[in-house]
Amino acid sequence: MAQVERKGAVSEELLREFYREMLLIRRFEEKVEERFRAGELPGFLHVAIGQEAVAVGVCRALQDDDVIASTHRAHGHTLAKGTHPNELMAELYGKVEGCSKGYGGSMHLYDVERGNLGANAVVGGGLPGIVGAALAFKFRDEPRVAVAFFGDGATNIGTFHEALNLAQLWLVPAVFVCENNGWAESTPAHQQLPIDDLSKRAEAYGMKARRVGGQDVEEVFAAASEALEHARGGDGPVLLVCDTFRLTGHYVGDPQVYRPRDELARLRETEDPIEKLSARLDLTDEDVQEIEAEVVEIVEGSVEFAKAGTDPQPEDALKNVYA
Amino acid sequence: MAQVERKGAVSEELLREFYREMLLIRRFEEKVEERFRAGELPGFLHVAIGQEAVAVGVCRALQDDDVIASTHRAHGHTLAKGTHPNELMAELYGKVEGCSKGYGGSMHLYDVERGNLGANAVVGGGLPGIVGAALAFKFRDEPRVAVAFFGDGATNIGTFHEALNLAQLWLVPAVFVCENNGWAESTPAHQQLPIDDLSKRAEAYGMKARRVGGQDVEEVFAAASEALEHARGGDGPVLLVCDTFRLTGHYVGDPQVYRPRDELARLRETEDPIEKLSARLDLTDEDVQEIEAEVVEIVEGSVEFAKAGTDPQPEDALKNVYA
Amino acid sequence: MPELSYREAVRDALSQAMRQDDDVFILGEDIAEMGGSMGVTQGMLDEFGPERVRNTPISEMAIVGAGIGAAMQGMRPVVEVMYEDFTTLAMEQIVNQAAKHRYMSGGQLKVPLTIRTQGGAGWSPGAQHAQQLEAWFVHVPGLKVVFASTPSDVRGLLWSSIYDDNPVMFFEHRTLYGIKEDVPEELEPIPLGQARIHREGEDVTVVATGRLVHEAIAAAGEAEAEGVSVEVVDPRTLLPLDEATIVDSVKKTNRCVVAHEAVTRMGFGAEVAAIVQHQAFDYLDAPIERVGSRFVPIPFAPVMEEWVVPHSNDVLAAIRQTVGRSESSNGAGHVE
Amino acid sequence: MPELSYREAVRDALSQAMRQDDDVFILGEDIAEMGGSMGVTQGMLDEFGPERVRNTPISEMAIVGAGIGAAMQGMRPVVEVMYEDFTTLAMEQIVNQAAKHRYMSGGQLKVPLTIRTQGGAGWSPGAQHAQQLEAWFVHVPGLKVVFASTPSDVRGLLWSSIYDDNPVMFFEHRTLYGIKEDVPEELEPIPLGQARIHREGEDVTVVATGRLVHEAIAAAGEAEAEGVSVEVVDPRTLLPLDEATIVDSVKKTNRCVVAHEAVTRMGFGAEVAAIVQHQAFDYLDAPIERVGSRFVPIPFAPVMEEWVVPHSNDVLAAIRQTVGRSESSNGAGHVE
Ligand SMILES: Cc1ncc(C[n+]2csc(CCOP(=O)(O)OP(=O)(O)O)c2C)c(N)n1
Ligand SMILES: Cc1ncc(C[n+]2csc(CCOP(=O)(O)OP(=O)(O)O)c2C)c(N)n1
Ligand SMILES: [Mg+2]
Ligand SMILES: [Mg+2]
Repeated sequence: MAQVERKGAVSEELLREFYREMLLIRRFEEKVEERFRAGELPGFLHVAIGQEAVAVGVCRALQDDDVIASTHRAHGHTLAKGTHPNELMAELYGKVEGCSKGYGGSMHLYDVERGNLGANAVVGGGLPGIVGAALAFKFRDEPRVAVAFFGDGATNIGTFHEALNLAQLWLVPAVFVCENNGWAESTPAHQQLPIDDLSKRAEAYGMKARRVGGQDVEEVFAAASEALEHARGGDGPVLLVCDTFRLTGHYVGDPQVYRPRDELARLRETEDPIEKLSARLDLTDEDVQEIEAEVVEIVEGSVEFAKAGTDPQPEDALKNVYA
Repeated sequence: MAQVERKGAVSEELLREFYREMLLIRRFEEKVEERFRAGELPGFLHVAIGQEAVAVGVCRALQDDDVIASTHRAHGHTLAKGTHPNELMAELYGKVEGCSKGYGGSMHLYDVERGNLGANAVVGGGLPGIVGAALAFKFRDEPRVAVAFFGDGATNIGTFHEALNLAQLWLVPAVFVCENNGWAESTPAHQQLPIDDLSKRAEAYGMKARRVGGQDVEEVFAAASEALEHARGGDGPVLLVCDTFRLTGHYVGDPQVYRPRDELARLRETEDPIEKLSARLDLTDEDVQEIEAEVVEIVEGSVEFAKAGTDPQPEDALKNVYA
Repeated sequence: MPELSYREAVRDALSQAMRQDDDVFILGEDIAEMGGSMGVTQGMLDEFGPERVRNTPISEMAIVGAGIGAAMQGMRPVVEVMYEDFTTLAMEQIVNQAAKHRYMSGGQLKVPLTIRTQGGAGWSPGAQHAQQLEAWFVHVPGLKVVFASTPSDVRGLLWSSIYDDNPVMFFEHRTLYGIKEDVPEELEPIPLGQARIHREGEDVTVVATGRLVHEAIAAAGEAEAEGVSVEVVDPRTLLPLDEATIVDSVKKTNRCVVAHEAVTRMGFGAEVAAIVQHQAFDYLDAPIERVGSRFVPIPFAPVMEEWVVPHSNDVLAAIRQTVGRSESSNGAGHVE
Repeated sequence: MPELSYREAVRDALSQAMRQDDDVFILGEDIAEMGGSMGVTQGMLDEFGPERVRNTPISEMAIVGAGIGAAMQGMRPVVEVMYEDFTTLAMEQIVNQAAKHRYMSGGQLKVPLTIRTQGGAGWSPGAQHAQQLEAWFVHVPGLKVVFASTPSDVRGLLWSSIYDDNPVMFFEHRTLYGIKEDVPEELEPIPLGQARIHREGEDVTVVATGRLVHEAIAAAGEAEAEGVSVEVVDPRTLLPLDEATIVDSVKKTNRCVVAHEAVTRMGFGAEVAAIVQHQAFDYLDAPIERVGSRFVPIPFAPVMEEWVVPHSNDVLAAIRQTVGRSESSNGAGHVE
């Protein structure tokens, strides 16, 4: 029964929470695009519009002391893992109040207290560290799981191969979540991946793998819960491939010259994970407006918070190099 | 018919040639062990005793202008690819007459004229280069194949993953020959490989793969011929896994404390590729003695040649850094 | 004389080489449809097609290695590593393979490979997209190392790198892509190993690379207003190094500043300082000053990033420091 | 005072740390049953078991990265990279991850990781098993770099590295494993960042690291016979560097030689030379001489290998060179 409850029917209430979180990510990312256009945000920014169901589905399946490593496309994961939008936005503005105190930026979001061990601007760079974190959990007999997010493009880098091999060999409690959006920057799948089904990559390690529709948060949540249980139970790591869509450019400002003109519009129509979820929920217009208003307020608040934040002193740059 | 001839029945004559070559490698390697114990050979030496059928089976299937990249365990490949034992032995003695002119040594054997692009002392180090060589052949529409040898241990390094992925993606004429001897130095398969069947690693790239008994030279030759034909025909690369046995230590002088005491004796009994081949051949005692004598003379000659060779001048070290 | 941006100058060298020579091709991440993350190869896919303008998976080791393999077959590949921070992934192939094949083979092989990469701070990319790592490669026998600072230099040097029979690490600086310069109508190859004197002067020699060449030129202008005449030398090729031009300059000026964006500690300036103090010992009227980034990873927040990396005022301060010492103090006691 | 070999001293530091502290464990290729390619960890599997003496696949990136991840969870892993030539495979993890996590997180994380590795020429391993690459890491803010030359140093420094809260690159030299020294009964931690004066002297300071410390001591003995008194300083920690001890020594002796096995160009000696000429400019009576390997990959043939790397006679020649200059020539003209 518990089994069914956990894996199968996600309660309407929980789904509403997912909805709210996904919408928060969406509105947050839209705000990032807007503030970037306004010239307020430094750095290289990659938003997760279209991929919200993966971030939320996976992170909501985590327990509080599980840890994650994220990627250059990190805002969604970071919010879903519990960092307050204020702290995230403040980081994007380079403020002391930011989740990385202004040292990291969009591609280096950390929130160690909440189990975010860092977004990584080097593709695949965070995967071995997740194996190590999971190894520490195993050493200490802690029922914790370490989770790595990464894109389809990252499955081509040697780090991916070595990390998954090691994880399986040592049967550490790790889950590898591939956000398979069919692109690595401008490079489409067929130019970088000689296979269609990325979950097959797990066979090289005898690793348990699962491939799910990443636009369906319920499906992601269920699969992630199962993967986490497997890993937490000592049965070894899991590769979870979530097929998803990048409903935006690679980076904020990307003219996407490489992308078929109509693809984006069509996908926005058919593959929006928030629309999909909303279609399944019994949301009244009032509900929708209420959630929307709440979320927008939070996002607006985060911009205010960030702008009112403190710029580091130049000399602060000398701190935090060594412990 | 040609098909059958090529793949199926290898003529008795050809098999005798294989026998002679395998025996040459064996006697050469034994001589290397002997000369090392006598304190004559500098450097780190790894002999291929037990793995002769892979070197000969693959290299005899090559065409003359195909190229190979080898490993730290390179003597067998080098001899099988046509380098004269004199030049190989001279290299091991660090002589100007050596196949790398004394600059390379056992782990860096080159013979570019004969298509040996170099042994590599970095595990996996030669694989990407083989992809590049194959790409050049493809660019130039040359019907040549580039072949990489490597061990089971090398399938765990990122270079392997990236190289195979790239090769398949670009459908270059390359063949990846894994000499699966169950050990990486002192590390047994179960401590480094979470799967049993290494040919499965090809599935991560959708690459054609074949696993064969590497102690049976006929089987290796047939499989290699097929793989080369596939690659040469433009159908893409092949992973060829040859299960074999290291009937000796990892390096010359290795006390093998890590290896079950009786394993080696037992394997030498049951898994000697030369014994296996000889059992299949109609060799008279006279034949055997004749071949033995011939091979021993060559090997002895190579030591004489090497010892009579020229030591480089110290200042020669300044040459060949830049073209 | 057409005017080219640094970006266009790189593209022009690549394109001209590819037009005249089938053996030249380029490979790298997102260099095709997108034209590279910095837009350097924009339009080249259309002209040369996807075989020769080859998009790759994210596999820095393999793409550098594939370049090595093709180069050993006599081609002249140009690999783009998107950020020099990612050369960290390809160090094995660059250092153990590309740099050593010729030597280990006793001269049987050549590796005419060019690895283009870019980096540097500016616009807050953060610690993993802003390093300046050229010094590492200067420590590797078998490699050549180029760091071009102007459109004409980058064009002529890239050409020579492509046609050099050795592996060349070719560094571009991200903030320079937009700068413009009149360049000769015909591409003029610039031999590797030749420094460029950007500005002659009498009192101090500033040896600068990459972005700091421009900061040094600016600082020289300001110093002139203070009555100090500065000679600005850009080695352009860091390996092999045109030691003669640098040393002769210092023998004339008796003072030396070395400036680059990389962190000072163990940076290229250390090598220059070590050479200059050795070869021009008796000519030096002041310690050689080094200008570089502070010894920290590049921080994200713009105020910190800006403060960490050197600018013309830092070069100027170093110039002042060297001329601030009276000549007579040399050898006669310690002046702090 | 027990006598320990350098090899035993490393093992002793590892074992003592593992005995007192569950958070310390070691991982690397062939470190378990075989005891490491250099026999350093022999016997440790028996004492500590396969979980804490962890054999790994050939995956330099992942094993360094796994060390990073475990370190971020508060463990104190010691990763062995079999040859420093293979650090080339792990540069990304070392440089972009280990060195930067603390900084990029604004101080939220610590990475108390030690990466032990060894290298150097000797016995003809060839170009890919003999490099000395320590200089690269000195260029990376966030790392510490140690290079120990004696049994007592290696023991005390390794202990401090394990208990340092930062990632430490810990270099051992292959030819030193057999050397012996009396060491204190109780392990005495040696603080990182403290140089050791091996021998006091008046006329020349030789700053040497790794194997060259021993060559320098030998050269100092020979120089003494010639009437030249040599002070030999081993920085031991290359980053952070004990500049004061070096500079004070040169201020006393007025002459300086820097010696290491790595190639001279862009080697650690360049940094020392740059610092010394800067901080002791007015004290220097002669150019700082650098001793290092010739600028070639390490060749195989013993006669070439031997000739390429520096020995005590090279240090002695450099000492002679510095004292061969008359003091009065300084500042008064050029002496070649
Ligand atoms: C090692 C490395 N190479 C190249 C890059 C540049 N880069 C940043 S994101 C990206 C594409 C990543 O694709 P994918 O992993 O599918 O993630 P997505 O952007 O689709 O979320 C590339 C090539 C990088 N950051 N790191
Ligand atoms: C990158 C790298 N790591 C470690 C080593 C040290 N090493 C040399 S051979 C070897 C084992 C190789 O095993 P395998 O690939 O199976 O080849 P085999 O020796 O069994 O023929 C190791 C770890 C190396 N040469 N290169
Ligand atoms: Mg993607
Ligand atoms: Mg093996």
